[in-house]
Amino acid sequence: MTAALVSLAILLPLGGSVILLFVGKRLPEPLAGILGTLTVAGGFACAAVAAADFFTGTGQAVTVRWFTWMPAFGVNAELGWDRLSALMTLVVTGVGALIHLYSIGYMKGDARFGQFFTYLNLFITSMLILVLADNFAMMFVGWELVGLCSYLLISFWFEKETAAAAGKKAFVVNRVGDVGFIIALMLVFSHFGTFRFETVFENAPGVLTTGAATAIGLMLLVGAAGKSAQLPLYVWLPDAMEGPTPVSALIHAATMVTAGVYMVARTGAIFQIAPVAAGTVAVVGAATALFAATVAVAQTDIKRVLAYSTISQLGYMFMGVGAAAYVAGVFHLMTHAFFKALLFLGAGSVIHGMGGEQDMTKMGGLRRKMPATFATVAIAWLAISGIPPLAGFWSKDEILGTVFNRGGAWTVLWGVGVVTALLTAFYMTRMMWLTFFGAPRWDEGVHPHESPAVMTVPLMALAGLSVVGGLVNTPFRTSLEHFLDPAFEAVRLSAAPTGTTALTLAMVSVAAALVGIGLAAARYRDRVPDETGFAWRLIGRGYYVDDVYGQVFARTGKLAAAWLAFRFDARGIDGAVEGVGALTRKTGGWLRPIQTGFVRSAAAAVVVGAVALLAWFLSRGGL
Amino acid sequence: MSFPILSVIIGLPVAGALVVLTLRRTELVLPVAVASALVTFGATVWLLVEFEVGEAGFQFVEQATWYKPWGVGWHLGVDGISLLLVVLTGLLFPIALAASTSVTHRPREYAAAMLLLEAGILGVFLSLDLLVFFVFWEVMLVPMYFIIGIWGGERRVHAAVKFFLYTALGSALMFAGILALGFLGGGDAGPTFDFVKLLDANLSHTAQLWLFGAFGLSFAIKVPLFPFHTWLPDAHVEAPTAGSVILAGILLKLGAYGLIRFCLSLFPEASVQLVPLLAVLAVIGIIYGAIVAIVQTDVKRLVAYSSVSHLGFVVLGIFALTTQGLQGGVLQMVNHGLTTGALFLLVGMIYERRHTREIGQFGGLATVMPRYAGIFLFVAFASIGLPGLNGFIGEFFVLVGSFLSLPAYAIVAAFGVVLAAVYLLWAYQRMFTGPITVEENRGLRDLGVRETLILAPLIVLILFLGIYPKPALDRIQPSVDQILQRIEQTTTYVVPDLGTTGFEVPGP
Amino acid sequence: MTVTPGWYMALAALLFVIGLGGILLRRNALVMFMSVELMLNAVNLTFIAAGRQLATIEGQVAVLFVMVVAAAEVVVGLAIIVAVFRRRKTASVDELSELRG
Amino acid sequence: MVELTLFVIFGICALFGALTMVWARNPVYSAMGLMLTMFSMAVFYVSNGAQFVAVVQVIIYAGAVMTLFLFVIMLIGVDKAEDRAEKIFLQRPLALGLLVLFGVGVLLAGRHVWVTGPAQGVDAIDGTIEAIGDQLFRRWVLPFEITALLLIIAATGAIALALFKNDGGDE
Amino acid sequence: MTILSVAPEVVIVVAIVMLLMVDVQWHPGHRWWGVAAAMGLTGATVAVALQWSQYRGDAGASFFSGMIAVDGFGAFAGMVIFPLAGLGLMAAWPLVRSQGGRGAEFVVLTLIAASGAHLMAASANLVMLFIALEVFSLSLYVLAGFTRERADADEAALKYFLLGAVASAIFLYGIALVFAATGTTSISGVGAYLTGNVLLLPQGVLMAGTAMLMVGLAFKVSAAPFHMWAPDVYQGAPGGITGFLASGAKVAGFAALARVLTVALGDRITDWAPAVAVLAATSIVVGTLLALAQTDLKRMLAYSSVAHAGFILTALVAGSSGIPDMWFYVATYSVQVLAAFAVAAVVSGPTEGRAPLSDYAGLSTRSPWLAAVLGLLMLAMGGIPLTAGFVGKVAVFRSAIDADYLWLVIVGVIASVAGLFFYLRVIVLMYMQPAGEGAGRIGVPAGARVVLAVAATVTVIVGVVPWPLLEWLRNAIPL
Repeated sequence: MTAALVSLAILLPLGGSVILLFVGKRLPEPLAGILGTLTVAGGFACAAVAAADFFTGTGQAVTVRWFTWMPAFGVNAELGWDRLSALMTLVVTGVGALIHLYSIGYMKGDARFGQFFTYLNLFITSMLILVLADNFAMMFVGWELVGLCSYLLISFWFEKETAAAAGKKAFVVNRVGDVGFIIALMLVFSHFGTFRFETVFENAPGVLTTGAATAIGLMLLVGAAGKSAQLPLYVWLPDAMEGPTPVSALIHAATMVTAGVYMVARTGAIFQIAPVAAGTVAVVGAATALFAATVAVAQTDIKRVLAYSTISQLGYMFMGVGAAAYVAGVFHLMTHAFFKALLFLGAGSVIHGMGGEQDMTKMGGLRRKMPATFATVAIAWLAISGIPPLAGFWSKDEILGTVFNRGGAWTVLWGVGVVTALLTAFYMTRMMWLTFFGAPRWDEGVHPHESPAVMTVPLMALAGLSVVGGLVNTPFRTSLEHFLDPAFEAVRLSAAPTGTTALTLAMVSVAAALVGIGLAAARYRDRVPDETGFAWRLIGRGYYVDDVYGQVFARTGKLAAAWLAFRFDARGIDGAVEGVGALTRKTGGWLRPIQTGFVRSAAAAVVVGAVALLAWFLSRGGL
Repeated sequence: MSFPILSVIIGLPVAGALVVLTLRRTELVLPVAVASALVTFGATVWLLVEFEVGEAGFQFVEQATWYKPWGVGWHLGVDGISLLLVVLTGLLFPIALAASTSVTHRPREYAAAMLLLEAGILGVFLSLDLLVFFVFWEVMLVPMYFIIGIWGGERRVHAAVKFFLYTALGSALMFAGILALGFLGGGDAGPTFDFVKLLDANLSHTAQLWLFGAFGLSFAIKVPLFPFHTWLPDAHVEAPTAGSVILAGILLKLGAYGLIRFCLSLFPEASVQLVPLLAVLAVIGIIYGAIVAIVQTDVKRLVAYSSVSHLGFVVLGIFALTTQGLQGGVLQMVNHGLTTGALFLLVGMIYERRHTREIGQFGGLATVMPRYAGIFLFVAFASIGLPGLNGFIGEFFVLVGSFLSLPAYAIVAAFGVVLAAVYLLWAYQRMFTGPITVEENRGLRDLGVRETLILAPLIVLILFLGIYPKPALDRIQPSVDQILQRIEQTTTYVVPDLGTTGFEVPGP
Repeated sequence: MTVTPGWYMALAALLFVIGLGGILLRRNALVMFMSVELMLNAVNLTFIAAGRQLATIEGQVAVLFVMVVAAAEVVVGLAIIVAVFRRRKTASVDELSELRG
Repeated sequence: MVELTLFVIFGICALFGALTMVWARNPVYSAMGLMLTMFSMAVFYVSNGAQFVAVVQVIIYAGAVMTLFLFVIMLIGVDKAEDRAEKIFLQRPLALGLLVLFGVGVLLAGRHVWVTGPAQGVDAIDGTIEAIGDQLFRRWVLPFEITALLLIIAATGAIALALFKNDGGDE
Repeated sequence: MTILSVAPEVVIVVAIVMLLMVDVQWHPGHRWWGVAAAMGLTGATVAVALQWSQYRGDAGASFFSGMIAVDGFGAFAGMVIFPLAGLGLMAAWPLVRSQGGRGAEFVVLTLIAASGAHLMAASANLVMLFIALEVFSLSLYVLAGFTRERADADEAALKYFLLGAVASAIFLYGIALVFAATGTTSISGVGAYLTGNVLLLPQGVLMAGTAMLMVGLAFKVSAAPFHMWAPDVYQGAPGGITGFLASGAKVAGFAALARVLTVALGDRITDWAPAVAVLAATSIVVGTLLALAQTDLKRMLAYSSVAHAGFILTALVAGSSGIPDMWFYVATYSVQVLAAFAVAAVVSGPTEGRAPLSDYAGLSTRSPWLAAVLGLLMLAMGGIPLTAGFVGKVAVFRSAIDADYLWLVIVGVIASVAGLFFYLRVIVLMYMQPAGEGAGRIGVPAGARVVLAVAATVTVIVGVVPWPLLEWLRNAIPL
């Protein structure tokens, strides 16, 4: 029963996708969207029913076996249904369904409406494969397929060159990370002879040396950094905002980008043996969090703010899972899915209302025009800033607390986290003020209006989740931790602090948030300050990291490739090949003059031959 | 002896060619040729169906001695390694022929050449007598030479001659090698060219090395392995669409097939010893082909270089000498045949419309030709190795399989995966996305029913093998394992053990 | 001192070489042809001298055949030379070098 | 002793004739030199017991053949003296070198012994007409008949090549 | 049976006499010549076939006091040569007709050359061999210069004649020295002497004689460096007869060479095999390289025939065990080369000497069958499988490897690839380039059609199913 439901959860969106692929063009507009939404919602329903046992506490992990996939690796197409994957499935399908719904409104009138839902449904399928995989190979399949969908959806408006380029960039950068993942897979297989999570995790302590575990862990981190846009592979995510906003919400905020976090959590058993790798995860996460938060401060494009914010928040999650606070990491993943999706959808609503305008300096004062959007986004703003009792507070606080609790050098990471929290509050507030408060700075001809209900209803649903989502795991009531415990059986979790420490830390982070909000509110309350100085430009362009990459990899790489192709290959190798041919022919030409045409030369040649033969034969005897 | 199905498979295209040549009405030529190729395909499918899964040895064996003093005879057989390639050949030919409607110059000769080419290729895959194998190997060059040289592009003559001579140079040494092997392997009983008998030949280490060199060079040129690849882009660019499809889809596999069938089986010691060399060349090919592909401005050239890269994977897999690597190598041959075949078909279709293959001449095609763009992207992703599509399975097997024995190479090779995405997606971006920049492109019509139908079988197989490769792998595995067993028995090589010992990765 | 057949054969060798020299050094077709005749004569002398030592008359028979052959050769050769001369008014073979390379 | 004398005298004559033939600029002198050599040969034949061959040599060779040569020389012009300039690069040094090597080679080959075959009989051979005829029409009858073909060739060949009818010449 | 031993020659002579006498008396013209020649050649072929049926294998015997050998070897040579002469005449028929009354002489000379060639293969005595060689060569000299319309033919004839005369003088000197060294001129006698006696005396004269015998025969088969006459002669000689010139010389020359080397000097194989190998390699390389640079089809074919001489010599390094392989190659190659020159005669004209390659551009449109056959022949000469050329190469290389001459095989295979270049060039011209302005369709004379059909059939059938011929040769030809 469970098996069927789990399979159905994947197959429903897949079926929707396939149907839409073939008939999507012929379906009238909302129908395609409705079909897409319903299949995902159906998937959610199935997952919810299947997960019900887990909630009641009676559920057991189930393996859903489809078929033998790659015999030589002992890999089957199998789904592993346990608490962690169940939670992820619910988040993915739940948030996914809401965003699908939202998209019906957002994509209204688009020429390829049906196609959009095809891709979106395919994405849900892929994401479910990722989270439900019960072995590394299957996970890699999902991992890649979400990358594909991300590519397709970022460059959905491919007529725009920047969109097409952004899609490609996302895929390619992800692939760089994938190399790490692949290497990790190779290491896993060579050590265990299998890809099955269960076998690997059970035997990891016995089989893996610290070195091997570290290698696997670091390689997994490379993969995760690609997918989850961590340093140094984060560059694709800001560009990915070229995609339609629901896509940004679904893929580049709520679900896909968190796959890296999920993976680290999933493979906790390996990181456990490799403290160095785990530490690296945390450090990368912290660095990314801080780095992206600073960059977010100077963005003027509303979606880019959110993009950097996402990178930053993902950094938090990495910090959490790196510190073995897996529950906290996943918790933050979940809450972040709610409020960041909400933020994106809200931003989408704003952009929709502003007729496609994304520059915050040309907004302002929208709260009156778009009250529902404003209200919901404000909730998300507070949630992400870490204001209790909204969702973001609880999860962020748990991560920071756990990190702090580990003591030693981890305390530094905690510090970074707090500073980031401050910055987060600052830039989010900046965004709020620039967008919704102050005087309108709209371009002429822009008439902001509230979005239709099909868009605002998901906003409201997400707002609700952002409010209550944090309550599933508070220091007072750790139900999520209990829920997930069986999934992390093999892993030793870091504990969150308790008592006064916990309280103090919470107060520190709330204080940081309030300071951030205060500073930003003060700065942006009644004006748009001039932010064109060098420092602003520097961080506004993300410290020119992307430009440096462009120069180093794209430009130099292209030059090098051109040299290889048109010099080395065409002249060098092929030149040698053609040269041998030409030389042979030329040798023939050089020999021609010997053939003088004179009888006496020919006679001389005969005598030469005769003398040579004579010499040879005489040398064989008779002398 | 049971029904000589293998001889029939080789004979059918020949008969088809003869029939085609006698046709008086030009418009019948292509249908008849396609029909003939389809009948051949049917026969190969029958082979596939009747093939005993799980058997490692040769099946459907036909054997007859032709000339005892030379030890030469008609010996055919098919095993898991050749089976899929035979079916692939059977599949691609009708498709390539059906896609040849634009050939109006000497259509009879064209169709006949294609069918003879098919016979030659099938002969190469099926022969178990080295001399006969060599006959097919060489004979195949002739129709291909004509196909490029007569029905090709502007610099067709140069390309055709280069193709012919380069490959002939390789095979010349193999020819000497085959003769020498026949004598060395035959011993006192007189020479023999029977592959199965030669398996028992007790070749000295030096002899193995030399023979491996002679065979290997020939195969390396055919594959083509870096740095013997430069004939390939030229040949591809100039060849007509069907020629490119066959060239990339099947002809290149012959080299890899030869490496498995002959080099690994007959010269195990040399193979084991030369693994580093071959693996280095394969890895260089993977990376180099991909990098060079990035900057190509001609789509066909780009795909040609991508073949260099992909075939590098195949060779790496083969010389990993692990069951996964070898299986991956064989499967990747099939995969590459399907995807690259499809890519060349697609390029041909656009070429028929626009008479150019310059990437710069396109841009924004997805707007006017959505179906074309979609299929192109689909195939491109298969080529990139996206899971769920066939390319992934092959690459995955190769990479993980080769990591077991050649970890460093596998890691470098893994970067080829990134580069594949770069060159294909960049090409896609330049051709299909953005605004339409060239006016002529505005009126292009999307793929028609015929063209879609031509591509459909490839697409279906790309998906099928990507999702459920087991049927293919089940047939490959026993034969591959047998080869590995042989290597283990005759050399000191041991296939790396999985899971128990592992190997040390230096820790921090 | 007795003259052995070897002496004749050595002399024949010298004559043969001189004949060969005529071929290589002269360019008058007739003289070249005469050189060939000289070479044949040298061979004949070899045959006869060897035949004497071997106490067989076969050498002499061979010489007779060589003479017949030489006669036929002379006829054909001179015919060719005459034909060439008729066209070109020269007997210098060096001028017959249009076919080359 | 007689033979030695003959050998020395006619050996010198033969060499002189041969060299003259090669050396002379005028083909007539060459022909004369060759004739001298041929006569000397005839003498050697006699000293080697080949009387009949010697006769044939004088009559057919030195007589008929050389006459034919002279005819042709006359036909194509006696005045065509060759100049001694050599057009062909390296021909002369090459030729001389080769000749020396060739000669030295052959002489070296016979340095120890010229005739190594077993003697066929015990008696000194006597090249009389009878002896030769006996051989010619018994043992060597087939080659003898085949020479007929040579004569056909000579006849038809000469006609084909040198017989210029009115339409044949294109002067 | 004594009469059977010379039956081919008798038949030919009868035919010649009939031809000439009837011609002189009634002037019946070329039809009669054809009939007479056909009768003569058919009769001769039948005669050698009879010889084959009775004397092949171990049944070989010699007649006329050891002057002529009747065995599988000689009979097979005849079975190649006489039909070859027939084909040569068919290809040359337009040439014959163009010569007016002189045509009769042309036919006669061809017939004589054929019997001379057969005698070369069948001679069991070195003097006999010399006479046969002269019979053969003298007729060819005349044939090469037969047309008087062109200066090229003169040049070809004179060159051929002078060089041929020198070579045969050297060859004759070799006979004399071998005679001195062994006391006999019988080929088998020499062999018997060398194997049957303990040789105490220095063998210098024998060795010198061997060298010169090889010079003479290597000249005939145009092995480098004795090849320099071949291109000039083949290019200058009238198109119609060049094929016979080239193919006949190969057949007769190799027959004689093989017989002398293996029967007379078989005991000395360790002495001559390396020399033959070097000759072979030189010929292959020189022939191939020079052919690469040619712009004239006939000249190119001439150089390619030099290379092929090298390939055939390759078989001989194995001694008598290589002879069947040599014969296989010679027999198939001679048909190919004859037909290739026949194409040249059709395209460039039967009396023409030169055949510039540019004439062949677009030949496939001007005459599809001509182009197809020439293409096939080029592939066969290049050694592409399913043609006799490939099997021939397998055969000779197999022999060489058997004799441990791997290096020679490697030289051979690499050169054959280089050689493919110029064979392919002809195909490129014919199929991949347009015909020149005003080049119309080409009519193929009936004779040439027969030649091409036969050559194509032989090339393909023997290429696909060579086993009967190989088996046949192997059983019949041990010497």
